[in-house]
Amino acid sequence: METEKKIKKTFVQGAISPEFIGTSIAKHQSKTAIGAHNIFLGQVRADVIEGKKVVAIKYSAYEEMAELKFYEIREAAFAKYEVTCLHIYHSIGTVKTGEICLFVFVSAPKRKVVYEALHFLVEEIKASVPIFGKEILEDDSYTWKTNS
Amino acid sequence: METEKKIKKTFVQGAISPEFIGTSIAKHQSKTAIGAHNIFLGQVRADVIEGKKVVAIKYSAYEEMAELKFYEIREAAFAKYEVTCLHIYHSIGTVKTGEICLFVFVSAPKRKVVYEALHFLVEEIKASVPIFGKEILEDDSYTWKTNS
Amino acid sequence: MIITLKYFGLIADLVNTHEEQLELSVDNCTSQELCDTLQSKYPGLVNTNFAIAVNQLIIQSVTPISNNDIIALLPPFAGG
Amino acid sequence: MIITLKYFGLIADLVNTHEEQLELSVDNCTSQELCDTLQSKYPGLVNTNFAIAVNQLIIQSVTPISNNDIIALLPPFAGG
Repeated sequence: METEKKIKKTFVQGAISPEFIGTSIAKHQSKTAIGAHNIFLGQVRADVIEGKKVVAIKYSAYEEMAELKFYEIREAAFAKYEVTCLHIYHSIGTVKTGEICLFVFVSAPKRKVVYEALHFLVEEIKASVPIFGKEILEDDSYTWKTNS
Repeated sequence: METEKKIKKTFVQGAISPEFIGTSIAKHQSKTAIGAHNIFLGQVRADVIEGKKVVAIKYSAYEEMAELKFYEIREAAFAKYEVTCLHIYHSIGTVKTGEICLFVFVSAPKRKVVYEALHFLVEEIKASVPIFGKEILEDDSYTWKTNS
Repeated sequence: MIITLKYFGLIADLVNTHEEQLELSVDNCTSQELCDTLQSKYPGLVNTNFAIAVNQLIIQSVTPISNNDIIALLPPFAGG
Repeated sequence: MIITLKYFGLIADLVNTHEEQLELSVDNCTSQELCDTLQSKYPGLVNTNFAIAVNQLIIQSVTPISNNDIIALLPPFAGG
């Protein structure tokens, strides 16, 4: 089985575009051992905080440590699950409501493993990668987001 | 919460293109109550059957019954899970290896429910929708695929 | 009575058609009796695994068949 | 010894900087002693929840700190 383990940069500046996701899917059409893909997308919600609507999240990170964590999470997933390939992209900088800030993409010959691997990756990313989110409110004030 | 329950045609002629998937994702950027999307894609594998490689699957279906089943599965998912919207597309006709034949797309405010709803939908589609797949082999012979 | 039979996938190959009308000399019958009739007509069906849908509902046990019913013989599903 | 301190998110707001060098009159100390020093310097940290990374590894218990270590104060994560 073909695997892809090279270290890649995970952070992308600003929102992740739907076209980027489409292109990423298209690149997998030459990998004919794949039977199932599972994709998770995080999208910035227009939550209302103390009466004010969130208009964007500005992401920052402890970048060196975060890239190391992403690498460890990726390696752990390859060790745990028989996946053909997996990809993680996370925004840094400003992402407006309705835009995509996280794109996790898992592919394997059969479907069972893609559910499990995707769930593992997303939960690990949320729990252990030092990324911080400043929720920008409609009056230009802000609050700091925390994952639940 | 905004929900979308209109009956839509699920079958699409031939492969589902990555551009179609990208466009479908883009259409959700105006729905700012959504925080998480989960997408499953089925891709036709170049399996080797008795020494011959699969080059395509030709899908046929008991279409009226299949559309009814898709509708029932969709309704069951809306009843079971707090999702904002969900979409199912399945190919009919010929899909070459490496191309996409199934696209299931679930969106919700929070992530937990999208994993569960997507898993439910994909397993129900595989188990209960009368779709048949003729695996076309490289010498133009064929076998009938069955789901495991 | 007259019923409509629909055949799909492998089953359509075995019976060499996708659809046919069948005129039976009785006013009603059971799904089991219909299966016996079809297996006499198409010996290829004897050792073949299929589900039966009566008017688009898969039957789980022996079911009465009436005039104008649409009966589909469904081989294993392969969606996705 | 000299150590580098990195502050992120809410913590950077509270201490009003993202990074600083700190010269301490000792050759080594514990993470607990460092925390006490920082909380004296920045009272805003006293009732604030943060994790500590020493050279990019999050510490789970009291850990020795040495010359040239990079210590990061990390508020709750918000990735995804």
